[in-house]
Amino acid sequence: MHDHLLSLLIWLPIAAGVVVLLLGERNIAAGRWLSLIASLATLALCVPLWRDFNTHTAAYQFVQKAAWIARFHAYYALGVDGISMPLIVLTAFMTIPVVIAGWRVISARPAQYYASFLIMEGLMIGVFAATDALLFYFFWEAMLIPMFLIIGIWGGPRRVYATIKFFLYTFLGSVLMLAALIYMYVKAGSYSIAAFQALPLTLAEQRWIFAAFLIAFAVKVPMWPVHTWLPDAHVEAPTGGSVILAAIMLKMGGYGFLRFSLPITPDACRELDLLIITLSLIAVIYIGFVAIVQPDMKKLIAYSSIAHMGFVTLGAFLVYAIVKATASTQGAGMGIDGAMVQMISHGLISGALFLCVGVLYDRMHTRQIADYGGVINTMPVFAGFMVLFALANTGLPGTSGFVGEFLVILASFKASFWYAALAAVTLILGASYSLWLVKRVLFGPVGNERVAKLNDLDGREFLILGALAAVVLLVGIWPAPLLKVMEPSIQHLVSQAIATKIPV
Amino acid sequence: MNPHLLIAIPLAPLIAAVIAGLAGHRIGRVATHTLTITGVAIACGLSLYVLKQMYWGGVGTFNGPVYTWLVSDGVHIQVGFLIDRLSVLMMSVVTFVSLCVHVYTIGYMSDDPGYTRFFSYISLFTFAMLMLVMANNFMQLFFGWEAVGMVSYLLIGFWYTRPSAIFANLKAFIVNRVGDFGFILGIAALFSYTHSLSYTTAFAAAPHIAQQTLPVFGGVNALTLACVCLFIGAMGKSAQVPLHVWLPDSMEGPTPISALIHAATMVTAGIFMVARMSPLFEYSNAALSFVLVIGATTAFFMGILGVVNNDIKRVIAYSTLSQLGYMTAALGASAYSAAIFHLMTHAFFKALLFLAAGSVIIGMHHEQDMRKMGGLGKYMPITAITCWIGGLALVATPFFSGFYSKDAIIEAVGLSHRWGSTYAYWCVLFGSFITSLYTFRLLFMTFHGEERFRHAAAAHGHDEHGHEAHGAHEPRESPLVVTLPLIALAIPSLVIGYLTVGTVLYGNYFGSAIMVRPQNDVLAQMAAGYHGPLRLALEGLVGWPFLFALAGFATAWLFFLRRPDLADAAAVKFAWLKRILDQKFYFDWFNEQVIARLGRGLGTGLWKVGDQGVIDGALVNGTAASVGWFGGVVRRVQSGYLYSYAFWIVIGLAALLGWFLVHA
Amino acid sequence: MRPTGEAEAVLVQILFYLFATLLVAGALGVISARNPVYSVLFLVFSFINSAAIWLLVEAEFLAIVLVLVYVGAVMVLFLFVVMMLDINLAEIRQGFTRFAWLGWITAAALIVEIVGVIWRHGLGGVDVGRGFVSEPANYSNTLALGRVLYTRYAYPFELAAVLLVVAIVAAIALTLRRRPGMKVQDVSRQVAVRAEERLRVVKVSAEKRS
Amino acid sequence: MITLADLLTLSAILFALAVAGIFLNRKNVILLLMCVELLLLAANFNFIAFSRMLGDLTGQVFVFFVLTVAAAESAIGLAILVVLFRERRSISVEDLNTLKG
Repeated sequence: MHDHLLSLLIWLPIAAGVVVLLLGERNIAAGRWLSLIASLATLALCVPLWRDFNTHTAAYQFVQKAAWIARFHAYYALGVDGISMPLIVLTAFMTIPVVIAGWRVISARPAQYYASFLIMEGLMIGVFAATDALLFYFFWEAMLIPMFLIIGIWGGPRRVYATIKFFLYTFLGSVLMLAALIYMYVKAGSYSIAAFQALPLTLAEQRWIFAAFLIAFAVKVPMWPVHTWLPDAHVEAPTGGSVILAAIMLKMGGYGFLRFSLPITPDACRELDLLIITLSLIAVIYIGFVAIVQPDMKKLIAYSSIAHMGFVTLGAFLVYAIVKATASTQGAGMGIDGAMVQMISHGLISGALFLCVGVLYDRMHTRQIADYGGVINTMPVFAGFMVLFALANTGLPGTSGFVGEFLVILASFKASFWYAALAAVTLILGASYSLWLVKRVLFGPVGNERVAKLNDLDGREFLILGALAAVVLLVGIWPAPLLKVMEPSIQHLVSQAIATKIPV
Repeated sequence: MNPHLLIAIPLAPLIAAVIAGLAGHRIGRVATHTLTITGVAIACGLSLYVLKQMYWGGVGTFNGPVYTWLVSDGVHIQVGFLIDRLSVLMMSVVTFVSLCVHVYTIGYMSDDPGYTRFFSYISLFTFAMLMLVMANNFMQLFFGWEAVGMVSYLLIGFWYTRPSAIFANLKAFIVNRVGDFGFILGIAALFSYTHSLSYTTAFAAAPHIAQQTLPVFGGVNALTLACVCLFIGAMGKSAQVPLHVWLPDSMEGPTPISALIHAATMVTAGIFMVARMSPLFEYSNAALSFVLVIGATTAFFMGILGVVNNDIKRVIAYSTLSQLGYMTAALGASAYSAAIFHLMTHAFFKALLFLAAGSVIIGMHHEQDMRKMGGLGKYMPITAITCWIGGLALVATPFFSGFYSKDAIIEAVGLSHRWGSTYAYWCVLFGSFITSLYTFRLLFMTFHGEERFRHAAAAHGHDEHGHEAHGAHEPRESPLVVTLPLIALAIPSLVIGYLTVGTVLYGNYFGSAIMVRPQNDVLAQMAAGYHGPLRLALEGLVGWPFLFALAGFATAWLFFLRRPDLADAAAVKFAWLKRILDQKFYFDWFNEQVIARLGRGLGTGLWKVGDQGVIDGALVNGTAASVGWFGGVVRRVQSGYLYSYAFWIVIGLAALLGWFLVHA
Repeated sequence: MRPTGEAEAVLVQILFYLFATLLVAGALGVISARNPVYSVLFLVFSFINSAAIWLLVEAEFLAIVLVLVYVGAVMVLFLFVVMMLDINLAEIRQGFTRFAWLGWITAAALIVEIVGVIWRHGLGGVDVGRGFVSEPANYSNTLALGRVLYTRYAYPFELAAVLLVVAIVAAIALTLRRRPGMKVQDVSRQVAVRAEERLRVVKVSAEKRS
Repeated sequence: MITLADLLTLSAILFALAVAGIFLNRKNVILLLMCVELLLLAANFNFIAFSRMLGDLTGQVFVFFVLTVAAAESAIGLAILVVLFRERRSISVEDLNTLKG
């Protein structure tokens, strides 16, 4: 079974999605249950994935390879290492709340809604599991389609603008990446990512490839200044769409940096790391300020996502500055560790926050902060969860939000005092926007008569928020298992990143 | 020492808090408070047991891990305990005060709908504070540091429907975060040199780090930078100028919280932390000077504000600020033991004062304005007596506990030769006059003189709390669950200084837990002249601080009891001064009008101009628009008329042929 | 009629120039006539001249096909359409001269260029100045063409036939006009009719006598 | 004696005139169709010339097919024209500027 575990993870949800689609809107009760069972089964498949994962090697595991497009030497090649495996588990985990969250809420074409999410789940797992660049690209692009449909069909009033912006932004980035992949294919004669990583490239080539990757991944992350699609997409997307977008899709940018940019173009990264670090710090501070003044809850969380993802890119590219400053790689792995944990944690927390907003939106049909106030009076249990997630969003120790930020700040001080100081500003800004939101939405006297009529969480909502809260706390209190899984791969990545690939 | 025993200390209140929080409304009020009080009592009992073991049983320092939090890049970050005489003293104080507050809460919060939630919070707080105190590494310290801040946030906003409360808790959290910003940088600075987060590694490396220079601000000493950064964290948590602004506002929380968190324990975390880091601070004179000046400034100027405030809890809050300033000044003078000693005595008498104030507030039906009190001593004798004990301890009356700690601080600061110590000495010395002034003002205005509540009640008729009209309603003494903790705290306020000064201050109680370099050791100089607590107190009767305190007593008596009209006249005469004091030196004004506005303005500006204007408007939609414009231009060629296409084809063909002819 | 010797060659050349001149004149007429009917007639004239020239170069079958099929069928169709449609000539002629200069310049440029290509650059080694060599006396162009058409090009020939059928069907389908309200027979429905569709037995209750 | 150049030149002139005709009669669909016929005729001249010159009958076969396609084309073109005229009472190209049905 282990030989096909990754294939199962990819194709089980896709097959279930197709079946749900075929069942059609008439059999939606069956479709819902099938979606739930399929997403649970996918998570169950992650159990052997995690349990039998060898934490002592950086090599790809659970590998599978079959001919795909012989003409282009492209293989259906799958495998996971410590960087991709936790992200796959995150994907499988986050799909379940999305399915449950849409249970009674989605009334228009629910079968298509569920099918989109299930298919997207499979494709996203495919992105993380592919070890062949063309296969990776296939999943990377295919994933856009369900998301495009989700925002475009079940989105808000400005959904068309948002979808087109989302699609064009991400597509622009990925075609450039495709050009880079093809270039390397021509040089290496294979689409294997490992072959790309081993391929010697001159500095000029690396610069071009790095630029192409940068645009592709920076849009996805998103980094300042190519971030403006995200708030629009989030605001217009339905709750489930926002959750997946924030929890998984943004992670692909970070994953791309770790899987492609650093190992494939290490010399270009060394040369241009200051650019990435500057953009990351701008994201942390600039976006932090912007988040404070947002009048729309989803926009606020979207901006906070950008700021948090700034830590991911910062942590990933600290390697060179640390080597430059201390002449040793001590601490470089910590930055990447921090970036990875931050990705996982942000997936959980932002997903949870979007679900919280969804809970409110389902009841009030508005996302404007000004329309709320004193929700805690009528929804105390919900308020408890939302305060927890907001605090996690501020990076409170004991929640998962702390771990990544802490590691990145520790590592960045090794690189430069100023990096650490600017990054640490997030402590203040994060608290400001998260808790000001909490103050205006949850606390205070009952804001208006609509708030006064709110009902607290039902069992379904309690279940998903409770599960997320448990995981957020677990990762915060005991992140060691997560780090243990990543460690060999990240050490290997550091060694790749500091090596030079310029042919002599 | 049995590590399981140590684990049980923080775990007992945590388990109680979790059960109370998740199931409190189901198991009921009695079960909730029984459970949480049991949890804290276990923690308190075990802490005292450990204290006994360490002091009399000769048990050495315990330093060991509990579990590995994570391993990153070869760095093992562990949750672990460092139990030495410093931390065990803190644990005992924290759990004892917490226990008193738990009991007191039964009475104070009896008619509050959030009863079980409250117990859950304070138990959780006890857990967090214990984690902070018991930490053996910076990660756990930071965890506890932030966790107590979070619980404080939740508790200040406990009455979440009050706009002032939710403003205050947000403010408290964000101001604390400003401090934490420095704190985490300090931790990162130490980490970058030691590649470890454990205390022992950092302490061992301190002399080495002191030799390093960081290339920031034109090159500063790495250890100084780290220590100043750490102290910025302490400034946030221990409310030192200019990060003190949250503490007076935090009085929006229920009074037990003010006693537990904002007087006795959490705000002293900063003091504890600096004392804990003494092996680091000792190697940086610059950092200690910074600590000294900040502490002395806080001690003097925040005390002044206590003189003009009329809210009974806020006066005590300013008093807390001032006393925290004293402790900080002691730290700056390398008199760490004095700071911790004052922390301990202060924890008892300040908690006592707050709980007494709470008792008054219950008696006055949630009236906090001292101008509407007066003469309450007759109606609330136990409260009045215990409050007097607390007040006398606060003004450092000889024989009372506060005397031993505060006089030591003043003397230590006076003996210090550090940069800024002269200024600090005058601040703390005059501070004792101010302390005395506001303390006796509070006591006189509350318990003595005219019974102003009768006018106030008559003028009010119905007050906003919706109680029945109580025009002639007289305050009544609070129930036993309230007065019992008062008495329990009054006893140590009275005697703990006398009993322990010889041990804690001059008896080298802390041993290796606190490190002082010989050239800085002012307490050792003082110890030379120490001949027992009785003699010390008798000497204190003629010392400058006590004379200043007497002057304060006389002034307060004159202005607030004998001739209240004089106070009003002075207020008119020195209106400008009063305005500055009423505005609390304009700190709040500056934060709200300048910093908060600037922040929001910056946010709006970046959003509207940067994001929507430049990036979206010019770049994103601008690209789209320019494509559209170009399309519009090119579209003219695409007229849709077949013949024009044909024209172009033919003209193109002709041109191509021409080119071919010329070039081929 | 096979010219032999010098005299015949000169005769052929004279005839070629005659027909060529007439052809060019006809073409000019096509493009410049004011009335489309004239244009069609000029076109017919041009086709006939072309057929004559093709005869001169011994492509007899195609020449005949051109006259029979083109002049006989297609041009008649053109004429038919032109005459049938009530075309507003004034509107059509409007702006006639607006791009005329461009047309003439382009035409002149094309002629110069093509002639330049033919004469100056040669055509891949083909001697453009070479005359046509006559076929032997017993040569039948039709027969030779038929041989290749029905053997090597049998499938394309079939395809061409299909294409023509499709064109016929398409042309009919396009121009077929259904007028609403026209009464037509539907034989199949008439045959398939059942009795109950024709006849309905209605039970009428007897009126009560008041 | 007719040379290859003669025929090719004639074809070029014919072709150019047809092009000019398209320019001149850009509004009249019928005339455009006729000009297209002229264009095809010019092309056929070339086919025949080369076929005869090179002794390869394929060129003539191709002319045959061209004629077939041209016939089909004019039949459809005229049919469209008739339909168009019915709809718009005009055969001006300017009325043909909407691709929408």
